Amino acid sequence: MSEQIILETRNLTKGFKGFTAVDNVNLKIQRGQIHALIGPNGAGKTTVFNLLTKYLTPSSGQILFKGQDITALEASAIAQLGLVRSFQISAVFPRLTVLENVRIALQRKEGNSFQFWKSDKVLERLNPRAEALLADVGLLDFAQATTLDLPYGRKRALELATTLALDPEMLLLDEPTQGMGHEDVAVVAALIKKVSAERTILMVEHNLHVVSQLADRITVLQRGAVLTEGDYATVSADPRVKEAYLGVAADEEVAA
Amino acid sequence: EGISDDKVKIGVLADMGGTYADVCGKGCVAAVEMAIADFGGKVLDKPIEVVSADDQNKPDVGSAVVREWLDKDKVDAIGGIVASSVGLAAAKVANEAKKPLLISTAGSPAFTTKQCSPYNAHWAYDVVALANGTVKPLVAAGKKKWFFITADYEFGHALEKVSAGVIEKNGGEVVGSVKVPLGTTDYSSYILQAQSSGADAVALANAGKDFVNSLKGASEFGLNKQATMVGLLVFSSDVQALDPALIADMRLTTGFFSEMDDKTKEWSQRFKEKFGKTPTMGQAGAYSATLHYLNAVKEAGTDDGDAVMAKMKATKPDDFFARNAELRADGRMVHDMYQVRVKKADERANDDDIFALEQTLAGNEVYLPMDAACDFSKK
Amino acid sequence: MDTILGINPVALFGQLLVGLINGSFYALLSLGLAIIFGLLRIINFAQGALYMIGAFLAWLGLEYWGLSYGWALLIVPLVVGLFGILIERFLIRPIAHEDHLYSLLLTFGVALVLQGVFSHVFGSSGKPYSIPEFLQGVANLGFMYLPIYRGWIIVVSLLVCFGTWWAIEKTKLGAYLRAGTENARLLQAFGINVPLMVTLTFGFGVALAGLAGVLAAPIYSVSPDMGANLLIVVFAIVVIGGMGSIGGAIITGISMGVIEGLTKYFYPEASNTIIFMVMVVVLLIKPAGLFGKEV
Amino acid sequence: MEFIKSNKFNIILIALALVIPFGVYPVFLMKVLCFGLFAAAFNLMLGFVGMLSFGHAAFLATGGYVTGYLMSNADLTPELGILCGTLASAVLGYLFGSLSVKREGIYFAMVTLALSQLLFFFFLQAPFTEGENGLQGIPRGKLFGFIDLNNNLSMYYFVLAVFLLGFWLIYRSVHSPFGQVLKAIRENEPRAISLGYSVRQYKLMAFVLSAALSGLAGSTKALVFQLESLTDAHWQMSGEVVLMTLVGGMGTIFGPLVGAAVVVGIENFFSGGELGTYIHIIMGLIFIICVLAFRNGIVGEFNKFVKNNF
Amino acid sequence: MKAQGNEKLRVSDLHAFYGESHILHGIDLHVNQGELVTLLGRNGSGRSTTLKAIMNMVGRRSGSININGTETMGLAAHRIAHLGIGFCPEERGIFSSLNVEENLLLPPAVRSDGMSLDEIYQMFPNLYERRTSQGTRLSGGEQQMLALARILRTGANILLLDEITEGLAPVIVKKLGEVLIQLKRKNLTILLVEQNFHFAAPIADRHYVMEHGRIVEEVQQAELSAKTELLNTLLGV
Ligand SMILES: Nc1ncnc2c1ncn2[C@@H]1O[C@H](COP(=O)(O)OP(=O)(O)OP(=O)(O)O)[C@@H](O)[C@H]1O
Ligand SMILES: Nc1ncnc2c1ncn2[C@@H]1O[C@H](COP(=O)(O)OP(=O)(O)OP(=O)(O)O)[C@@H](O)[C@H]1O
Ligand SMILES: [Mg+2]
Ligand SMILES: [Mg+2]
Repeated sequence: MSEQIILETRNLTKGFKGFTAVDNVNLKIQRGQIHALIGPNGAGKTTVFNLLTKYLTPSSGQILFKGQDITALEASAIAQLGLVRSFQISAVFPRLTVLENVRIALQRKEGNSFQFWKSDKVLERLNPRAEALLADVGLLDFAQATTLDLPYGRKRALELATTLALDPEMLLLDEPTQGMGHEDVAVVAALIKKVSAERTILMVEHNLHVVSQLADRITVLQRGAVLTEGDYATVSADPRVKEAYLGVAADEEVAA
Repeated sequence: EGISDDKVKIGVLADMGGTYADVCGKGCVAAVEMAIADFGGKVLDKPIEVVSADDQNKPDVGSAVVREWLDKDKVDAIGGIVASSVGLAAAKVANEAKKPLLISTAGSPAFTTKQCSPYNAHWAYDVVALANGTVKPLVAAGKKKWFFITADYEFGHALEKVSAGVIEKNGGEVVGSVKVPLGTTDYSSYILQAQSSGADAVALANAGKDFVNSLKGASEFGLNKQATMVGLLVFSSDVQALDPALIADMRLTTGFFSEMDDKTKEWSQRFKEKFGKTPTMGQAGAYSATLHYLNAVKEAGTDDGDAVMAKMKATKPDDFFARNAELRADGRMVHDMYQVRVKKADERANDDDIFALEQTLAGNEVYLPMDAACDFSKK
Repeated sequence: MDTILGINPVALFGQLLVGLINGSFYALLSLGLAIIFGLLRIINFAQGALYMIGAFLAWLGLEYWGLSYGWALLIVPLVVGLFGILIERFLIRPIAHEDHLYSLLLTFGVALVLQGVFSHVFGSSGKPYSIPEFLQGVANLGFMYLPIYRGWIIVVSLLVCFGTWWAIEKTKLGAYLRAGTENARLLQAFGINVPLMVTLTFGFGVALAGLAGVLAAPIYSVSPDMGANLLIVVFAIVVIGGMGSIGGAIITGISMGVIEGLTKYFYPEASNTIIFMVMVVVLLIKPAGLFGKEV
Repeated sequence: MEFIKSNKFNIILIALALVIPFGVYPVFLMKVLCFGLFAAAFNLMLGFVGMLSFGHAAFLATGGYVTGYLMSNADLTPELGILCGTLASAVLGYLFGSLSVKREGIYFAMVTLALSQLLFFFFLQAPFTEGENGLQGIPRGKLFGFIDLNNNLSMYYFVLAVFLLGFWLIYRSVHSPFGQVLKAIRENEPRAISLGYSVRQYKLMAFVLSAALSGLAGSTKALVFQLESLTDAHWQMSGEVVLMTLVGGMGTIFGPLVGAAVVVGIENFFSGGELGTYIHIIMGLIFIICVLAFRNGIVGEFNKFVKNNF
Repeated sequence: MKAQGNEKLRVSDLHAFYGESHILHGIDLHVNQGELVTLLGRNGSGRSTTLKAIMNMVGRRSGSININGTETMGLAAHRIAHLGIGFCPEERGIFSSLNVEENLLLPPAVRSDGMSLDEIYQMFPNLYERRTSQGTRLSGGEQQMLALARILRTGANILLLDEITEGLAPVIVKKLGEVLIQLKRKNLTILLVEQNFHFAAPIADRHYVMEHGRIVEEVQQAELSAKTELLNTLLGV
């Protein structure tokens, strides 16, 4: 059973000066699923994310990834273990080319990143893999473009490709469709679906349309604590969720 | 042998714009030019030229300049030399090239002791002479308990050590001392320490701005009323930077002051006409040293370093500056020094009239005796 | 003399008081830096040179224009502040949108020029300036003699420091200043004349340096390089306090003065370095400084 | 043949460097090379990691003092002396770096400045540095035990070799896998962290590299002038290296060398004779002009001109 | 009423640049009093830039912008707000050195009939609860509420709102819709940049559609159903 659980939090708690933003949260994320975290504004979703990726230190509680206690590890160490986060804002290296962006991510595993005496030509052997990843997200034609010039949606796609280059076992996505036009939302949603094969994904998302399409399982947070958990049908039928999060007429929203 | 490159070239190295600019600086260049003009502008029918450079009080700059002068510009002798640190660095280069170094304004005794060389001619003064000249009479006059406020670097340490030796030899006692980092502006803590030590004389083993600031602090806290303040190295420019009330009646030692007698007045007058400012001890020394050097070149018939130095040491310098003087084998120019008192504001006839002569000190009483290791006549 | 454990309490009190005096002086200087940094995110390297100019103006005023100390205390900061405004308007503003490192380099250049001009014109030896008559004399505190003038410095600096702190932390104007630091464009879009505010604040920060210069003239030697070395110590204080923290600059300024005073008593050789050592220790424990916010 | 073609420019430069001491005073050239290397090392931090260190004088001086002291007292050959100086600077760079790379931008500049000031006072007071006097008369020694460096010309070629080595190392590290990571960090640091790079370690590594190469420059300079003094440790030296880099063009490979040549040339020109008091004013003005009008520096502007016109 | 009837905002032939890049290529639009008009378009089409250009927050501009009868092209940025205009930026612009309440009170009132603090806290109870915490410590959604509340307080009667529903939970989005309708009733003039077409469609009077820095279509409320097809191709709805 526990084999199935890739990420687990035990009584995860974070307080800020007398205010508890995350309150005894116990999450169990199953390997291979897309798990969504939703909840009203200020419920503590981003804080949970920040705790998981060490941008914040928990006040108490434990985080286990693949059975290993990672509560005390550094941010970069956690990424190296295979738990990788993508950002709410698009996070790319603007003055590198699209290909170089992906290569930076591939390069880390090469173990040559401290080698200042070698020519950067050694990185060229990463090109085929980088190109394959770009092809996956439909960016192959832009490989030599400077990232700065890409439109927003493509930057998000690039960011995803970069993240995938790390070949993470588990991805954390914080509002992946935020600020996107409808077209791009659909593209990104499809992309997430595509990469979720053989991967676990935990995402925060306000776009219920996306959540309903993608999520295998949903945890609803409210005031720092878990309100309920289940698949979309169960959760959206819960009157407490309707009241605190969806507002009364939630169904039209989803239907849209 | 004759004159190399058909001219005699003298380089003047000094701080032209920094802390010591007023002490030597462009005035030293003017003094050297004046000496050349007085000498007739030519030696052995060959022209005499002057080059000058700003060492910015940095040993690295000074030594690089001297190196370039000797390597590239064929300079035959080097004058000026203000900060001891720069002087010692310049000496290293000049000595190796066997060129005379006419040190007019630097005070370190090292030129004729630790780092002595047959090519050094240390002219106007050194700190030992100052300490002897200033401290000894005060101890004799009853100042027995001394406190030192010392600049925390080699110069200050040396000054304190020499002076403390003089004090103890003459029956006084050092009751305390404090080492103050160079460039400190606020002396209040150190003044407080001096105050609680119960000393009746407080010696300031520092120079320039450090001296000015420490004296200001002393008067602010009333230390100057409890104890006699003693400046161990005081230039006329320092005196002029201070409110006369703070420094009046301080006794100190100098190798030259312009208002001393007719000879110094006559020369100072001429210098002032040329340069616009009253000469300092260093500038007068630069003149005196240059003149002596040129005479030696003439008599030796060459500008070769060894021959000229030998001639300089064989002949006694004698002018308005160098009185009862000789250039010893170790390179020390021993001459009369003067203990003076700083005049009060109402005693001063003009801006330059700041010192009153108290006592003339014979050179061999105040300068260190020759260090046997530096007696180049025996080598 | 009575001593306890080899410590002479009378002398120690004296040193503490002296430390307090220096500390209030540091506070005044670091306050100016902290304000300018807080608002413009630039390190004003010219602050030391402007402090020097303040002292020189006081001296020039007395020497040539018959300007008494009291008037200098009022007028010189204004003149220096005005000069600062010119610097801001014509040198800093054109590069305000560039990386802040450039403005640091720019003010570094300004400092070099100012210092160079003053030593070229006035030479580098110190100029005398006496303590004004009404502040001369010493007060006997029992354990030491406190020169009245030093007491005066404490009073003036502390008043100015805390007045400024209050204005920035507790008033609406202060809220504008803090907001302007973060997003000047938006603040301006809300209807606030940010360029004017920036200019005036810079002028004020610089005027503080001018004021410190006037206060310093009677006790320190007035010379072209008087600001340069002091400035670095003041930088260290601002770093220890946490850059951009106004209260931090004041409190740290005062406490560093005291710590330095103690060092002078117990181990004078380290008095020049103690502040930097404190800085290293503080940075090891709190990288953002004592009162700074973690970024 | 291919090699010659693609390196035409470099080969011409090196050939020029080989013959130039016959026309120009070699000590001046050596000074330019030493400062050029120093500025290039500094530029590694500023131009390629985007961090302005205002305390690089510390490394120049440490290299110089250590080499100077060992050469004077331990009878080493020059190459070993220089190696020790370089290592010492690297160690110091590690210490300073661990304290400072946690901070960014101006904060970083201030922290490095204060640390180097601490070191300055240490050098001022420590007995082995001879305080104000500096270490004087440092022997140049015999390279590998048999090439006498007292001859300015052989010293020049040695300095040139050291310079080329250092310069090559900088070029290499900028264009290496490591350099690629640095570039990424400069572009977007939080993203680099999230990709699993321990950013501080990379910055620290770059800092140590830069410190070591600055030390190399300092060590070599100490041998050239046979003197090491507090000037090298003073904060104005830290400012000067910024100026050189800025004048030449930060973030360019050749900028620092050009900048060093310009600044050293100006200093040399003004140190002679009556102009000395203008030097600070001139330097300050150059700073101001560069910042206001030529932020790309000489080489940067040149590159831009070439790019726009050809 | 002014000569132009009840027109509160008119933009004509507006061009705007960021440095070298030319972003807006001649925008013409107008908003009447009491009207709610949206700017629709894809990412990067220049909607935010249009709002910023109106506030004089971009590099270079040309053309004409008339607010409340005053030509503002030559006006300094800080003068514009005082014409009665309030701007809620896309990136929210919450100040971290101010606490929530200070943030709320920061923009100077430009007219006298703004909402009171109490009314605002009633509308956004989250803000009341967190009123003493540092502005940027709020969650993303809370910051969004703060940014909007802040300009409601100033009494501005022309509002430029950039993606105010971004990152908000569905409940709050609904509530915001109600707030906007209320504001409209109070006769406020609103120019709304919105990604969420389903939010904007029912409450807006008119829509402008932007593409590549140009206005490519103007759609009246009544024509919406007729032009669905067109909107679909333009926006990918
Ligand atoms: N650093 C902090 N200091 C103080 N309070 C904080 C801090 N970070 C977050 N909070 C508070 O914790 C609560 C949870 O914030 P969090 O950002 O996790 O919410 P969220 O669920 O992501 O909301 P949203 O959907 O609006 O992004 C909020 O009320 C916020 O004000
Ligand atoms: N500060 C800037 N500097 C340079 N270009 C910019 C800047 N801000 C925006 N742009 C460019 O201007 C164009 C229009 O941007 P704008 O933000 O107005 O778009 P938008 O329609 O609001 O889209 P979004 O959904 O991304 O907010 C885009 O191509 C963008 O890349
Ligand atoms: Mg969030
Ligand atoms: Mg936008």
